[in-house]
Amino acid sequence: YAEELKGRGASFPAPVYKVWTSEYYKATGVKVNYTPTGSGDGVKSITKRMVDFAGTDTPLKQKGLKKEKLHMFPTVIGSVVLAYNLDGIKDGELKLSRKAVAGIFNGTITHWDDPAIAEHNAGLTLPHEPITVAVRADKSGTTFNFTYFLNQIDEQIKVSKKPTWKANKVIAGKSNSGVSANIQQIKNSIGYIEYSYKMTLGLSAAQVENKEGKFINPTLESFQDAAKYATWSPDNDFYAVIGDPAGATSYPIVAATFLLLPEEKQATNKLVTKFMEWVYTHGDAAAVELGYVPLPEETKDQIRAYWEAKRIR
Amino acid sequence: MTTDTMIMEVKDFSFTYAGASSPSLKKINLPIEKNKITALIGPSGCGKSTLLRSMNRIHDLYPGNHYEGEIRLYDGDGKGGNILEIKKENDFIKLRQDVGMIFQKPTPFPMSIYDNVAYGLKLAGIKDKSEIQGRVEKALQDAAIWGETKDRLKESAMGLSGGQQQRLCIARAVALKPDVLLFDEPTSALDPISTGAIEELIAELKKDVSIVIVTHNMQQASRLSNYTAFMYLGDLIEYGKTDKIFLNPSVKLTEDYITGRFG
Amino acid sequence: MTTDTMIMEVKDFSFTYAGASSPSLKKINLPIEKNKITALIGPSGCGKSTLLRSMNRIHDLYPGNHYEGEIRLYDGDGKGGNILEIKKENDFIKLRQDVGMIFQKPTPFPMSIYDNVAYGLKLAGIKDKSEIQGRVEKALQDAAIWGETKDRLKESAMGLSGGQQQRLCIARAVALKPDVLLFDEPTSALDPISTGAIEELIAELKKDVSIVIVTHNMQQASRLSNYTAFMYLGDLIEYGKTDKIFLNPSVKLTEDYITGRFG
Amino acid sequence: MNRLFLNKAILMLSTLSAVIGLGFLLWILITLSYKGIMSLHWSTFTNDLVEGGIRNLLVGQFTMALMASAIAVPIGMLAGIYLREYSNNGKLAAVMRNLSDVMMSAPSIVIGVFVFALLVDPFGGYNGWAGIVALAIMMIPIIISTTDNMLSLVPQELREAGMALGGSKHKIILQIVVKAAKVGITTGVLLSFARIIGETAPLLFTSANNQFFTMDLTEQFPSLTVSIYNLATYPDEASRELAWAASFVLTMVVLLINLVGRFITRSKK
Amino acid sequence: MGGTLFKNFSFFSATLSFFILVGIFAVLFNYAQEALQEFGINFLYGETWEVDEEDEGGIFGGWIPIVGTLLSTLIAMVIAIPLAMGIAIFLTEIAHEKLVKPVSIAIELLAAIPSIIYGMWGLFYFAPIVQSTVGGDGVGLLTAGIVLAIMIIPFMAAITRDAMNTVPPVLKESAYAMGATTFEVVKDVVMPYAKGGIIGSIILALGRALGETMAVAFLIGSVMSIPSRITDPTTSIPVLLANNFAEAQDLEISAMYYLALILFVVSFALISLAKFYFFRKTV
Ligand SMILES: Nc1ncnc2c1ncn2[C@@H]1O[C@H](COP(=O)(O)OP(=O)(O)OP(=O)(O)O)[C@@H](O)[C@H]1O
Ligand SMILES: Nc1ncnc2c1ncn2[C@@H]1O[C@H](COP(=O)(O)OP(=O)(O)OP(=O)(O)O)[C@@H](O)[C@H]1O
Ligand SMILES: [Mg+2]
Ligand SMILES: [Mg+2]
Repeated sequence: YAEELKGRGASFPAPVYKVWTSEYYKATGVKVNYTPTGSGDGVKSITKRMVDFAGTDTPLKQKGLKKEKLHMFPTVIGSVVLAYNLDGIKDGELKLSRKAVAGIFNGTITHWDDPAIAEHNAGLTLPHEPITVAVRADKSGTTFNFTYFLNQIDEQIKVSKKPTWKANKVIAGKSNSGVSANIQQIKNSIGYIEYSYKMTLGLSAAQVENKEGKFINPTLESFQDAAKYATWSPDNDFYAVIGDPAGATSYPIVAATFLLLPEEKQATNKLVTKFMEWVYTHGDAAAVELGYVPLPEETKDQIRAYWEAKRIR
Repeated sequence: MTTDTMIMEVKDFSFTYAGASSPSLKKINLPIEKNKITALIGPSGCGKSTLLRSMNRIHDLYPGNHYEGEIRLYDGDGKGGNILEIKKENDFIKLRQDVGMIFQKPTPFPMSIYDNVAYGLKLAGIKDKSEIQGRVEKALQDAAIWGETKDRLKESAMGLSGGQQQRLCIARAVALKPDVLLFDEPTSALDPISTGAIEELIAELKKDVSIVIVTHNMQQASRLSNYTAFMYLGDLIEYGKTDKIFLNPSVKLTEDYITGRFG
Repeated sequence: MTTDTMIMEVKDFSFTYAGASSPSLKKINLPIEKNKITALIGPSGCGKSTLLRSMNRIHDLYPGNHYEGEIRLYDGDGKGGNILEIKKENDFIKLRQDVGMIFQKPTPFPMSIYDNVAYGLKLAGIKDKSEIQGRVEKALQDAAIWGETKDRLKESAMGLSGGQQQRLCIARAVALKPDVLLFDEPTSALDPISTGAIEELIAELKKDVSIVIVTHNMQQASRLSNYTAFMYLGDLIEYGKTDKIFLNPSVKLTEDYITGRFG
Repeated sequence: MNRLFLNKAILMLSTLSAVIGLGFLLWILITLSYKGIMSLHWSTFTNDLVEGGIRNLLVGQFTMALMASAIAVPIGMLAGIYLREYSNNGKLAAVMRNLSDVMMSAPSIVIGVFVFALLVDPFGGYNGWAGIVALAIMMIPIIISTTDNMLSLVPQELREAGMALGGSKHKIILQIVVKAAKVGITTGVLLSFARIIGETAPLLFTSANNQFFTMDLTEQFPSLTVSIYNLATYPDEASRELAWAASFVLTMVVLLINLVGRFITRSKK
Repeated sequence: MGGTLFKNFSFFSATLSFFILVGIFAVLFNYAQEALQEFGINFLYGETWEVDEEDEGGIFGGWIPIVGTLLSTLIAMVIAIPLAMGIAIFLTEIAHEKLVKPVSIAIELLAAIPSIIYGMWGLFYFAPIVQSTVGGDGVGLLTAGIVLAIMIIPFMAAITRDAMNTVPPVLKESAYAMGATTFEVVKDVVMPYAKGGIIGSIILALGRALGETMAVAFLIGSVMSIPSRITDPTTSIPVLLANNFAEAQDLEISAMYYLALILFVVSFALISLAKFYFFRKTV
């Protein structure tokens, strides 16, 4: 009997999960089969007990966890970048103010040369072309975290895993990879994707204005700076939305991603935590390489204690 | 014509195809003489095949046909059962082994030459290998095709020529030692030489079995048969010795047909 | 037999089907007399249809066939072009309007009775409605089917009986006022009564056109035709006045065939 | 002349359509072969998806297609035999035949949804069996119709000849009629196999996918097609290359089976 | 008795199609209940598809995917019908004998290529061409329609050719014998004679296009919006199902089953219509 763990869900951490599972398989021979189908699918799969664990970028509130009899804890922190496809404008050159980001996604800004964009990009020649907004076709934690950020700027935009976008020209793709592919293919497009997709694909991403009015490039450092502001507590199963943090050097759109475990599946839960234990001790390097921010050591210890408490270690 | 010279007898026989509004055969009366050849002639659609196919009830492959009257099959003692009363599968199988049939187009089965002939024997319940082998050989000899096939018995029967296939089908029927053999235009798809061979074979076979043959070829009917029945639009118009029918028919319609005035 | 009594003339004509290794017709010589009926007889596969179908080059629908020799079609002045030299589409269309054809199975087009006959006229470029109407009526009368169809000209031709359909096809061909009509076993799929009607019609038609007819029915050939050609294995064995061929053939093979010794 | 010109024009357009059709075939096959071959390595065949190969996917796809055939072929053939040999071509047979044809054209995604409701939802997880059943449902009507058609080509005289020798009906069907139709039925089975092995939609919500090698049909089961769907939308080069490689292999498999099917029919006739 | 047993097994197998079809209908109908009760027939023209993340409900309407399905199919048919007819005419009336076989095989091979391959090829090779020539984003209604057309053309051409081949050669010959040109023979004899089969092939292809998932999923854009231009992205029923069925819950998944039911019923009706045409022809 070869041990195999089944998981489905968030595509946001999929690149790093892929490396982790494959390295874990090489190291221990244990198969962890994670299918990145989106957080929505992950939550549904675990509530229906179709999988051993699920990934989600949208943390569940305690009420929901109780109702569905689930445990939850974070695995890694990632960030959402605004990637674009504009001729002649290189990576990091485009600066987007908070107003501009909200305007693009709520449909009030329809063309690239809109004054709201142009005012901070004096040196760039922005085309008079309509903006194609690349979004997710599926329910997604990435979307949840991104709309959380948008909601801080414009209350009209609801925090949702799959909102109805008001932008003029919308193109949808399945999972982070689908959105990235669309941005790659379509000229004059912009979309929100997880940072590692931007890196591996060499897409261009914008500097985004943070809470303190600074334009921040998406880099590992600016993510780490942002992650410092997150507060976790095992008492509410680590529920936290860490987007739009304080700090002058923090990149504004960061998010943690979580695992959900079914309370009653003691045996497989122990296998999952064993895997996660391996990840917490051996997986940081891989995460950093892909542009994720590993959890701080004290958070990891809190999680270990949480496992002990739930007797799933 | 007394009962003991007859092998079969068709009495007041009518036949209606499933779904047809009018009968295709109407009150047919016809004796089939033992060890003689009876020819059925008539224009296309007159019911020759229908009558022939009633004689071993091959019609029953398709449901819903309607029979009336009697067709008796006599055994050695001159006693005869009405084959139209047969209901049980076993009796059907027996009937068809007693009354064999050869079709217009040769119908070799998709198997070897040997198996084609052996197949009927196996169906008849013969298990003994050497008996089967003996009877296959005998049948192929009787059907005058042994010479051409003895070296290729294991080959597929599809490889034979049309005429050879037809003789193989005759061998297959003969192997079962039937009392009657029914031929439905057995040479109309064949070339002149094969036709000659089959005609010779049929003439030869009548030593052992009684034969009914449907043909469109007047010359064939007159050359081959002892008795001839002329049919028209589902009626049997005239029956008699072949010479009589061809040289001096009593009915004008028969004469018109034989002299080619129609058909 | 001089040129001016002939409408067509086949000279040293050989024909090989595409891909066939040997010719199906070998050096055929045959005159087609004007306003006469010429019958082509012979056993199956001897090449009757092949010859007939060469006479309006309907073969050319299928590529790769090989012709040799000449087939001349004479006009009123006794001048004749070799139809085998035709290359242009226009000339083909003209040829087929001059030399009509009727097939074994009736081939009504999937349209109304009226349109079936009018179709050829429209193809021939006749636009005038009343002229078309007149010629359709005339053709239907000539083909002895006017009475049966005049009240249902707008109905589909598929609803006619086999014999009626065949006469409709003849009407269709006649409407084009052809010089020659080719019939390939026009009655072999029909019942005796329809056969009689068609035979009568053909006899009538020869007043206006010259006719070549392929038939398997010896009686039909002898009843109907003025000249008969007997073919065997791609050769033309004997040609002559019909009486002569049937009563006193010069070649043994012809006699054997006519008396039904084979075929 | 006007009508001759019209004729020429239409014939040219028809020829042009054929050229366009063939042009697309070539275009698709050439890009597929080029991208596929460039992306193929020996290790593509020896590694599982988790290590960047398609070994487990190939095995999984074939396993499901073969198991589906094992279900569909006997059922489909028996049904075809019933329709052609026993039903007497009555009203009931006509209805059954039409239903089977309707089923053949049912959208494959709907079949996927149906099997999800039947075999995934109640049993708490995507599994290989569900994929197999979905494929079998797609295959059954195809087998029914080929069997039915091929049996209809067997000359009626052959059945009558068997009957005239004293055979009982089922013996004649099994020993003569089916045998005579063997080549056609085999080809039909091959072609329908080729058809289901390229299916994606019925597998999406049934067997889902698996990165690892497995033979456990109660688990999510690996398949080429679903993986292509996932991989193709991945933006990284490695995934896309693997998708091309997998597509190339899949297409070759499908075309090969088709050609073999054709070859059998031709060499036997 | 072996015979009876065999016959019964055969009969049972033959009835299976019926049970599967009824089963599909019953299951879809049953799972769609919630949405059926909530939205009823209004579902067909509702334009909103919004999950209410608080109370497991939401507002769902099928109008956009229904329109997307119909439009992509329409575009596909408009392109495919003339081309498929042309190919069939080429194969039956024009092509040299030596060409017929290889071209037919090529066309049938094209029909055998898995649809996901069309999708991939379309996304990476065809969509950019559409974008640079017609404009738009490459993916969208037009691209999906064209690739769908390329996919159904071989299928339609093959059936149409078969139907045209059923025209007895003598019938064509007799038209030629009256002096008709090839086009006239096709128009006046072949087409009317093979009408049933040709219409049947069109409807079957239509059914295929309606239900096609993979080729369209890559290409239609997957956006829940009504396209205002032909190059705009939208979505279709199969694509919506492929993308979102797995993750949907509660009322939303019920709405998905409702969509599946609609697709199933429409294709059932279409195919029945096609059968009716075939049936009239063959009886
Ligand atoms: N299966 C059938 N169902 C209904 N009617 C049939 C069937 N078979 C034949 N008939 C009709 O029965 C009549 C007699 O047909 P039969 O085949 O016996 O003629 P035949 O004399 O053998 O003709 P042929 O010389 O053409 O073989 C014909 O009118 C025919 O149309
Ligand atoms: N399309 C073809 N291709 C190759 N050979 C052919 C073709 N059509 C006929 N033949 C051959 O040409 C020869 C003459 O055939 P044809 O059809 O002219 O004979 P027929 O005298 O009309 O016979 P029947 O009386 O059976 O109609 C035969 O050997 C036949 O096999
Ligand atoms: Mg008969
Ligand atoms: Mg002929």
